[in-house]
Formats: sequence, structure tokens, C-alpha cells
Amino acid sequence: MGVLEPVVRIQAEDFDTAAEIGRLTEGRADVGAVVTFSGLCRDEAGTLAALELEHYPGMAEAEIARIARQAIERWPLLGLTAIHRHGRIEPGENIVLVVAASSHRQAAFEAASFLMDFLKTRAPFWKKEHRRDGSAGDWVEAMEADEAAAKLWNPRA
Amino acid sequence: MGVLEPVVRIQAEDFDTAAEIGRLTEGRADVGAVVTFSGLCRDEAGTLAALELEHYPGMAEAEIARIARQAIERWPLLGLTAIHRHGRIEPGENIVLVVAASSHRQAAFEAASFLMDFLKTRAPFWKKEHRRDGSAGDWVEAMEADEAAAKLWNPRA
Amino acid sequence: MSEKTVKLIYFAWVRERIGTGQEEVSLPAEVESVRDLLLWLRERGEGYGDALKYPEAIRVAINQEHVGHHEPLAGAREIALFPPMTGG
Amino acid sequence: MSEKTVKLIYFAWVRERIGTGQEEVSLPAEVESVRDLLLWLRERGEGYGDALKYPEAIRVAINQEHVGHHEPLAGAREIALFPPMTGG
Repeated sequence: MGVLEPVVRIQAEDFDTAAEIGRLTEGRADVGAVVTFSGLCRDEAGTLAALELEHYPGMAEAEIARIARQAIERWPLLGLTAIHRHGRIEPGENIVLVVAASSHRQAAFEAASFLMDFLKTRAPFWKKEHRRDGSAGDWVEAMEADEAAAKLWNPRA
Repeated sequence: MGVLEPVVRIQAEDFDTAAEIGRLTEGRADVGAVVTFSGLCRDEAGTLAALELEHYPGMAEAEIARIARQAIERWPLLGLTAIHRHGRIEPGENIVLVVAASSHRQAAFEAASFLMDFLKTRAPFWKKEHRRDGSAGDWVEAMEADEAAAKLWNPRA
Repeated sequence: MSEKTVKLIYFAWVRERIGTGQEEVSLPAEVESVRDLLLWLRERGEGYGDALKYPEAIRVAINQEHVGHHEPLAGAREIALFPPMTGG
Repeated sequence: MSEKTVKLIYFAWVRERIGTGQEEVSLPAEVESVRDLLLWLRERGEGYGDALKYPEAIRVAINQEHVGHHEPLAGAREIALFPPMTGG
């Protein structure tokens, strides 16, 4: 058995969470725990018409794969998937999916949470807001809380 | 808007993770993060034919609802679901599902993890193993690690 | 001298060793706490002795809520005895 | 006196302010580090000045890997400049 290879996809279309869980669990009986994280577009109290997600093709896949491989080194995972959408995404729609499978729950929870913290701060994606009132949208600003969350995984770094 | 009521179900049949996510997210655009945990039956290196899950009807629902309400008090959740199966469950099949929805990811991750730690240690379910070689199965023993995990949520208690 | 009748429910290996899933019992007045109940039941026969040999290992719910071993039985209609839970 | 040609790629408001998504540029030999590049580009025109007014706010990737501002440009074929990421 080789080292686990993560599934990483950058795509415009929506994803199917159940199918992605199935891909990591079907035909095997050593997986005891699957954690999924779905990130959705919020409407910001009704002011948002859509988000436009710009990304850096090539690097986006490569960087997410790098983060995923760090998670695979750090936790005893049996499967790891990260899917990030780009393009125009409306409130209520999916933006990102992470699925982590392991024998036991702690590894699955921690790896999924780790992957999300680093996706937020290292994956080359940028969100622009389109406002419902038609006014020029702003680029979403990076949150210091996300940087802080990512740093907590490497307290000595 | 009243206090969020958790969805709690104890059932013999399997659940549909995608449908349960949909139940918490459809028709609204304030949910930014959904975390699911699925617990599956492992085959214990091929020795296990099935698990038999016994539960305490009435109390199982009540206790899971109590734990879920604690999570709702503790984190700003927009939806919380816990489904636990009983009866005979074979390797590779689902046992338990938790779905937590919130505006932001940390609350959803923490609430799902909290709910699982307390489901493990407080929900009145017991697993009996049926072995593939036909030998009398043992009752699964409670793990000290699960007790320790649950205690970490209330370090002063 | 008031005896009270309660429903006792057993799960998992407690149920298997005692040999029944539930029963109604009349408790003597001096059986006042969960601990008293466990020690009293243990003397009822071989199955009970086997199930309750280590009373500290037994978890207890009164009226479907977890309680400690010092809990008084006053108000108890349904008392469940079981091993540590292994759900999830 | 060797000038080197690199591909510069811009994203999000860096792209909008500079007014193009990518371009090939010939870098003078004295532009040796990421920081040198940011300061040199800033002088190329109004859009650049606007985009790179606060160079410390700009994130940089060389050949599709994140680098710090002290990173040398040696070996760089593709250099991307962008604001802090907001994916996920």
C-alpha cells in the first residue's frame, strides 16, 4: 500500500457530497469515521446577489494538494478529498467541500478542520461581491481570525 | 425566532446524509458552514460479521436531545441533527450521523465534535459483536479515551 | 414499612447475566439510594450476583436520566441498570 | 547586464488596478528579490502605483509556490502578485 493520494478538484460546477463520501468509503470496511465540511455562500442579510470566485489555475490545485498531503502526513487518514468551486456562486450554493475518512473520529475531525484553515489562508482564491442593489462589489477582505486559526496548528512556527 | 430545536432520530434503517444536509440548508442563505460526521461499522481486520446495537428506547432519544440542546446553548448554530441506528449493522454500513450548520466553520466543527464525544459516553447504546467465525461475540468495551474526550469539553467540571 | 414498586430495566451484559430485560420489584423501605439498590439486587440470585459483582462498573438511569450511585430512589418509577455506553 | 524575461500574473484587485491579467516583462539585473520587483513595478505607471502602494500587503508566488518578500527571483519563470487569499 502506498501513501494515500488526496482527491483535489477545482471546478465551476456544484459537487455531490454523498457521492464524494461514497468514493472514500465504498468497497472497504476499515473506515470508521467520515467528516465532511461544506462551505456555502451566505447572502449577508439579503444584500448579496452573488460571489465571483477568481482563482489561480494550476497553483490552486497544486497548493490544495500540498496542504492535503501535509494533513495525510499528520493524521492516519484513509481518504481525503477537497473540492473548490470557482466562478459565479449565488447565496445558498456550495463553495467548498472537504471530506476526511479515518478509522477513528478524532483524526477525521482534525484533518478536515486543518484543511479548511489552510484552504482559507493559502489556496489562491479571491471572492468578489456582487451586490443586490447593483452597486460595485468589493473584494472580500481576508480575516485575521483565519490567519490566527491556521497558525494554531503550528504553535512553534 | 425561537430557540433552535435539534432533529433527533433513532432508527433501524440507514440514513441519507445528503438529504439531512439539505434539510438544514435548503430555502435559506444564512448557513455558511455545514459539518457532518458519519460513524461506520468497521470489520476489525475481517473478523467481524456484524454489530448488534441495543438501545434504551425513550431514553436514547431524550438523552441525545439533551446533549444536542447543550450544543445549541454553547455554539451559535443554525441547525443540528443527530441520527443513531439500532439493530444489526454490517461492516461498511452507517451507524451514526451528526450534522451541524452555522454561519461560520468553527461553531459547526466544534458542535459536531462535541455531540459525538457525548453520544459516545452518554447515549444509551451498547454494541455486541457477531464474529465471522461464529464464535460468541463480546460486548464492545467502553474506551477510556472516549470518557477523556468528553471531559475535555468541561475542564473545570 | 412502606414498600414501593418500581420497574427495573436491564441492558447489554447486565440483561444477559440477570436473564431478563425488565421486571417489577417491591423495594424494602431501607433501600434508599442507587447504591443500596445495587447491593440489595446482588443478593437476589446467581445471575444478579454475576451481573452486579462490581457495582461501581454499573451505570444507572432513573426515569430515563443518568444518575450517580448516591442518588436517592425517591420518585423513581423506572430504574435502568447497564454497562458503560458504547454507542456512536 | 543580463536582463531576464518573466511572466507576471495578477489576481483580484491587483489585476484590476494594474489593468491586465498577465504580461511578459524584462527585469533589469538589479531586480534580484521579490521586494525589488514590487518596488520596481510600482514605478511603471499609475495603475501599478495604485496596486502596489503598500507592497507589504501583496502576496507573491514564484512558479506557483508561495514565497516571502526576501525570496530571490533566480529561476523564476512565472511570478504572481495578489492580495491575501479569501477562498474556502
